[in-house]
Amino acid sequence: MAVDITVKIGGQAGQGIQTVGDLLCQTCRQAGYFFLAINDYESRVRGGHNFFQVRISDTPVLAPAQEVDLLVDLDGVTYTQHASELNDDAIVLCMPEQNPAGHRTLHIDFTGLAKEAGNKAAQNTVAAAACLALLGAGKELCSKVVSQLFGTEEEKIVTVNQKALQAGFERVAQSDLKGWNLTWKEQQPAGALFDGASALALGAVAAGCRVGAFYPMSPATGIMTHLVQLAEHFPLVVEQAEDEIAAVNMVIGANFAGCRALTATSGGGFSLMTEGIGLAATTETPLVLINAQRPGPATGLPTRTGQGDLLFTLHASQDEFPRFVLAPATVADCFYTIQRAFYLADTYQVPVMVLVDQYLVSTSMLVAEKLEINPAAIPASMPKPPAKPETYARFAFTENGISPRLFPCQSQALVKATGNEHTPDGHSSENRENRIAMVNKRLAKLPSMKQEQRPPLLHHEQADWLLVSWGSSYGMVYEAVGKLRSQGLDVGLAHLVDIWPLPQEPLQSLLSGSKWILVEQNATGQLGWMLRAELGVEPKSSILQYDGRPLEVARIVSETAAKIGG
Amino acid sequence: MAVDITVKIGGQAGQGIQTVGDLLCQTCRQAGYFFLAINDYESRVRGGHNFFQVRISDTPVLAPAQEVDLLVDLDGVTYTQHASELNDDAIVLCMPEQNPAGHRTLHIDFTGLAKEAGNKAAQNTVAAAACLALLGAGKELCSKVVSQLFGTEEEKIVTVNQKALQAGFERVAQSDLKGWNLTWKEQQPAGALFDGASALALGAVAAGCRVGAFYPMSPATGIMTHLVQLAEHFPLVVEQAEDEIAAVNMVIGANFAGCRALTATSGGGFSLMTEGIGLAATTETPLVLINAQRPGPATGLPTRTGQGDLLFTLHASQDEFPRFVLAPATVADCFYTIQRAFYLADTYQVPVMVLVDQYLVSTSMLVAEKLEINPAAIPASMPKPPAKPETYARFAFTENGISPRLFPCQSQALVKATGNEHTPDGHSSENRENRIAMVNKRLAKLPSMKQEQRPPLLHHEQADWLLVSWGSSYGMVYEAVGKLRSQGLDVGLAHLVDIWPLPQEPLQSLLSGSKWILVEQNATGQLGWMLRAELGVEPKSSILQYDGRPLEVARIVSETAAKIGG
Amino acid sequence: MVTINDYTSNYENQWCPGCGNFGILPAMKMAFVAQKLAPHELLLVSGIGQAGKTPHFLECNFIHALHGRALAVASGAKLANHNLNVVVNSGDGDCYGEGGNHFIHAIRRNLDLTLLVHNNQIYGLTKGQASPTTDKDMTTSIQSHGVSNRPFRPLAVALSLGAGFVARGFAGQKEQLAELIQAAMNYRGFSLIDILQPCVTFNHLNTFAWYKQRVVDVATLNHDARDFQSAMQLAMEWGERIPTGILYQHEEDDFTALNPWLQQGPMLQREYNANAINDYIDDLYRI
Amino acid sequence: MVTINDYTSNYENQWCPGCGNFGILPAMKMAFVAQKLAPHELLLVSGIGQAGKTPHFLECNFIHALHGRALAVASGAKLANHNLNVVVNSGDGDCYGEGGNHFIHAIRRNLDLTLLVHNNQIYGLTKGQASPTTDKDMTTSIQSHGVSNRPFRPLAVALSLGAGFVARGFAGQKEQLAELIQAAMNYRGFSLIDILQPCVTFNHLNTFAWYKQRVVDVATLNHDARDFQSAMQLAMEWGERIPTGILYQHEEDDFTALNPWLQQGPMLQREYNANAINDYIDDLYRI
Ligand SMILES: Cc1ncc(C[n+]2csc(CCOP(=O)(O)OP(=O)(O)O)c2C)c(N)n1
Ligand SMILES: Cc1ncc(C[n+]2csc(CCOP(=O)(O)OP(=O)(O)O)c2C)c(N)n1
Ligand code: SF4
Ligand code: SF4
Ligand SMILES: [Mg+2]
Ligand SMILES: [Mg+2]
Repeated sequence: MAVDITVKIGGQAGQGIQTVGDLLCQTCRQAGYFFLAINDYESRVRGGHNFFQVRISDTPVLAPAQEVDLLVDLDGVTYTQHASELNDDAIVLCMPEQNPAGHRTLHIDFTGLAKEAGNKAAQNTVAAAACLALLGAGKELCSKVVSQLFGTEEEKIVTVNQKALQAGFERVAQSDLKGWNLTWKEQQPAGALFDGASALALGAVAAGCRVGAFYPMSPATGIMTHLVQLAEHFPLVVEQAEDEIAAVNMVIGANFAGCRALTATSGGGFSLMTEGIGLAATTETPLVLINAQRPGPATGLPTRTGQGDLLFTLHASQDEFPRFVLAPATVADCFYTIQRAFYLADTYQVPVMVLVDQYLVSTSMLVAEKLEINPAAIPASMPKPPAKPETYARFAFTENGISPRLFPCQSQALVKATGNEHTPDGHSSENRENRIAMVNKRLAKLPSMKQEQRPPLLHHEQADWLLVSWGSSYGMVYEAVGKLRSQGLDVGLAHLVDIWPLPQEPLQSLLSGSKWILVEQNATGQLGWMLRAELGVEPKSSILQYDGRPLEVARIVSETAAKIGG
Repeated sequence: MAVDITVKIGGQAGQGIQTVGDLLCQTCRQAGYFFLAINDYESRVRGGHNFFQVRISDTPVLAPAQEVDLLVDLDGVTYTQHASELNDDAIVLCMPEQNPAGHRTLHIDFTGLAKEAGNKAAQNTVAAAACLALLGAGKELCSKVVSQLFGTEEEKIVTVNQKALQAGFERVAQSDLKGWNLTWKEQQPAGALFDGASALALGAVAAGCRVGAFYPMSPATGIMTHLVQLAEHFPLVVEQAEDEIAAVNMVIGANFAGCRALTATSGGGFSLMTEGIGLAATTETPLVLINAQRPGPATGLPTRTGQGDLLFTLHASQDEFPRFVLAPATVADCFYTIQRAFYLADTYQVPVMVLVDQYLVSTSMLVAEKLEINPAAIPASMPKPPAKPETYARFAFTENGISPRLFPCQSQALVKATGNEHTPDGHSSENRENRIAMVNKRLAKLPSMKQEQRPPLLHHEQADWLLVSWGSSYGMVYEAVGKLRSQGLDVGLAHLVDIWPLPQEPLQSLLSGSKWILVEQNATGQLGWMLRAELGVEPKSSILQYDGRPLEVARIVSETAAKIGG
Repeated sequence: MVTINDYTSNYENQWCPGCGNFGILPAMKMAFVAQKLAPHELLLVSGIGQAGKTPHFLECNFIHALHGRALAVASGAKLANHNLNVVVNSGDGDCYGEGGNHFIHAIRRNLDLTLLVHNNQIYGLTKGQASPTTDKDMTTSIQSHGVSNRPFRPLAVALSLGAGFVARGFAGQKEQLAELIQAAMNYRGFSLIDILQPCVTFNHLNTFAWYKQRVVDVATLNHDARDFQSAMQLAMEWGERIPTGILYQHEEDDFTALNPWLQQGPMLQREYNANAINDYIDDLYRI
Repeated sequence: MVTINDYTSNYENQWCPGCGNFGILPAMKMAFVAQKLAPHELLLVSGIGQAGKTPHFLECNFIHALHGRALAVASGAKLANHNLNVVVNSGDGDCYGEGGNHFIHAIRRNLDLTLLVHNNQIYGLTKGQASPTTDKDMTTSIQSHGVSNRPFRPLAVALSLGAGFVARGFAGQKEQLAELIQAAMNYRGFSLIDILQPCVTFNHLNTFAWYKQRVVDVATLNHDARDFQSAMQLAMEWGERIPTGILYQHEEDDFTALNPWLQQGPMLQREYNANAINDYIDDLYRI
């Protein structure tokens, strides 16, 4: 039978439930399993209620499940808050004083056992061990993983955690609970562990990114933290700026000087960067900017997820200019999309905005496919300056709107640029004809930019009904379509990844021909608005989730079924 | 015969051509004429080429003309640059060394005569006098106006300018040029002189605005300069902030404390304010923000005009919330729109963005109608706090989404607010159901907000073809429609002033029923995009001007005629 | 009579156990009570960060605004109603990082505000990146080879900007801090108290013990708070000894006193006068 | 050999006749020539304002960026290629107003940049509003009752932030200014020259004559530029006497020297190594 088990561990911030997750994920990986794990946390450092939820499977998984098979309550409130999510035969691990009536229960004195092992903090390892034991994992494999995970710490810490592991296994052995009999043979892992943040950072390095500048902002900070780690291995300088305005302008300066550079932000930080986007646009300096969405308005829900910035990102900054807006669909796609972002920014000399969200950047999963450098995204060296350097004009008019770009001080040709409207040689100009020509020059890039765009990801696109979605929700919507079809409903999927500029086909034909339902993580259906404006097509209905939590497969399934009368 | 004469005076920045304009306008006003004057200037303080162009008429005028009847060249390049705009029987006033072949010419040694009068700077008065003499004005009236205009200066300056006036009149008398025989009887003026900036500032005062905060930015600065002047007469404090971020947050603080407050900006300044807009939105603090558009991207053309920020303004700031976007049609409408902006901001506790542009704020004209205080816009006093102050909840759920708003420290009831998602009592909350309810509460205001919106200004809306436009271009498009109709073409007008939220009717029926042409001052047809998204309607064609100059009536007429095959 | 209990909030405190902020909160309450201010007579304005959450944990009027912008919001509130008692809670990142420009110009503007900077020398809420005040060479997840930027000396910068009330407190010394807050609130003009606030979770260098070892009250140093040069010298000190207390105090007209528009009373209390407006408009239509 | 003529721009100068900027422009050229830098070896970065237009009026590489953001753009360029010779032209509004936060933190970051602030004590390009350095009580169209904010003392603020090269020049003394610019460019780290620049159109208080009467070269004052206290005292002076010259100079490792990532050479020159990346990725797929 197919393996598909979801384990949820709830605890307070600062309690270290991430350790439970790491142990589970690493053990799964070394036994050849696939998994996808989400983190749910509040905007605080200690206390409150957080959880870590991992779905384990023997085939690739792209979405979290809504039903929980094994629940670990480390904070005394997890069970109460999540009881409704439990499967009928679920098992609850909780402290002795709790009473999850009606569910198979194993009482574990997590802290007591941890203290006996030598350190209260090892309660996480106790919990992980109990989970793994119930899942049927061998203690030997688990013990190896513990050594690896704590390997960089002092000897004593490893010993304590090994003891805690032992205690967790023993507690399960003492009970008469029947868990799951998965096969736990140590074997070549089915892939590598990534979250969106690490995939984005690695992708940036693969694209030859040399400079990162940012200001801390959840959920974008992780991208830069990963970049800092990569800086130990690759030529890369990452600077924490004084604010987001500095960050985006630093990245523009770095790109102007000739290095690929990256910034990442969210919410208010993105708002503060909008002016800089316009500077990049009019000086035709490449700019790659990741907007990791979180719910707003204003500070909103800083640690949660949403897709509320689509229309803002399309139009951010005064006046008009061409830009790319890309929204990767999966963790692996983050790696590829950011490489394309650098390629597109350099090729078209325009801002490229990558729209991800808290769900995508902080979801970790086993990526089965081997990530490969995109050769097209490897930075080219500076083009040869003209034989007569004095003839060089940074903004020369060309048919496709793209002018030859040189770097300052790298040749005799002078590079002049300004955020004012300017003549081809880069000097400010108030001239009317020049203004019209420069606007036209910039916009002339659009047709070829459209050619670059990936079509939407399509599945059963000839179905009676289509779900239409974008970005990080791919895994959920894809799974929902599978479930709907298995219920006998003829539902397909058109999922947008390259949002802007939007090529007319195949969407135009697909969406004017069939009935479709919009699935988005915002309250007003922004993609729908854009599709109406661009293609004149109209959804029959929409499924909108805007509670800051990852989109739910079960909900898409039930709402779609209700809407199409299935 | 109807009077419709256009005088254009070109000169360098710092030369003072504004004085010529003031003399012409004031004299016209005191003789009962109407006029509309535009200013064209570069982003520099001295030199370059600027012009002032005034259209004089015996009936109200709402648009500049493209054909010039009387051209004054004070800088030696005006004639060359504007020769093509001259009417066949136009007169050119220029310096002796110039030779405007093919036009009726009067050579005047402006500076020589001014020096004789006592000061080189009085060349402007010489030029104005010559214009007025050619227009047939009496010297007595002109002399009175000179005394009034220079009345606040030293005695000597008045004398010099009176002499310069005399010299200008004499120069014309010596020539045998036949000018225009207008009637110049001193009489009750047909109205008051306003430009968009002064109308906005006065309207803010009429709405009880008490605080202004801004950072200098063309073309918005004039609004605040006028507000400073009004502060001599009305209770009002205007503070120059350190940057636009401070300005918008100050205005939010002032509104939160209970005072109506205003900020105005443009371009990059508006970009920097976007985060603050979200804070106003989520704390449901009223916010009135004027975005005086100028061409971008980035610094663009700082002193010129455009309508490039429509879609940005609709979506500025992360995530979603209700907002108003209003775009006054005329100088007088600025006065009324800003009053409504304050009324709407307070009533719905949402951000209100007023979209004007350089053309509208700096165009001065005779406003015939008497401007009246809008009684609905007079600020109400703070509502009574609940009998039990501890029951007060700033963000209480209500059917229409509007919660009772109190001011801090003005009663026993505590006012608590945060830019984080929050519970009804104003404390941060991560709760899922609360999040959904709060988003719904905010968006619940939209239906009643729509009810507030003024329908588009309609003229001959049953015509075969409609022009569809918005904001400051009203005068030009209106005049174009008149001209097209007099050419026998059945063209009407639907001009939007209240842009967002957009009520479906009457536009939906009008625009799906008839053929229509979009007229906008941007390159991509932003209003058209919005109308497609909102109403599913499609223009047959568009007339887009994006050169930074005021929209041209002649161009609308000829392009429309060409498009509809007239 | 106002009591400490009046300031008790029912809202769950979200700081880490042991956090230095637990020293600042009671000092604030003590000061407010000593000032005889009831919760409804006080407006707290804060930015985003652990410090920015402070107003939730007291019972009073507040606006918990954007990261870095608390001073701007507070300034606007004072322009509207200069009778308000406004205290601002900010963090070292909030105030000296993102909000650095408002810090500079709020000092120049000299509105009658009291600014409390919870200076834990770290970005707490975003989990431990360096702030402008982080000591050189400290390593973090971002500054993996140690901080190289010169540390920001808030008191010295404030002095160089002409600030009239410049003080330092320590979360470990509630009584002194409460007194400083009172003095700052009594001061007419902009007052700054930079508060040493241990972050037990992310700053393992500048701990309670570290600070305790170093703080010395300027009262014990024979320092005259009217002496700018001496204040500047103390303000630049950081290391073996960290001076606390009022380093500098200087009386001077504040914004309101200098502003003719505010002389007839707070804007909030100024009546709407339709007649005056109508008269003004009428005049514009005459010659 | 590089000559002054190499720096002649064909682009029409847009400043007002008599503007103090006409003293700064030749001083820059003199310094660049003395440094033996050809136009293509120099990158000018500027903000928006009259000062921000400077690069157009010289012949060299430039990016005329956003209002207030020149230092951030310049910093980015240096991160990418620390071999670049970067000089920044900013205004008092641009640098101390809109750009105040970048000013603070650029000093802390200590990249090897030279900042020239054309300080005309006014917003020139936007036609005469007060800037952070406008003297108290001066009236403008906005400050109709006179400036009430405390004037910003850039040199004092820079010193309080630990700046290692702090100087003042005067547009009316080209030779001194050219030497200061050279010294600043030779200094390894962040260098500030605040330049007194008369605005003949909007500032009728701080005129050429006004400055001329007041400037004194610190060289004549028996001042030791290594003495922080004395430098701070001079930096706070404003009125009867305005000190010019190098007020403070102090050698210290700059950003690049302290940054391990930059030790192997400028980022721009670091080769792309596909093998290293592939090996790294391969490793991630192993246990
Ligand atoms: C515009 C913006 N940028 C970044 C953030 C993310 N952010 C929240 S708190 C914080 C820093 C907090 O540090 P500090 O001000 O020192 O407060 P502490 O948590 O240490 O008390 C940051 C960067 C934000 N909310 N808004
Ligand atoms: C974000 C933004 N805000 C405001 C402006 C408008 N602006 C242009 S120049 C300037 C001030 C110029 O003053 P300063 O920096 O002192 O330069 P100066 O013209 O005096 O040399 C301002 C406010 C702008 N371009 N961008
Ligand atoms: S992270 Fe630090 S500052 Fe924040 S609550 Fe915890 S101990 Fe306090
Ligand atoms: S306005 Fe002042 S600073 Fe600007 S160019 Fe003219 S004189 Fe120079
Ligand atoms: Mg902090
Ligand atoms: Mg200036």
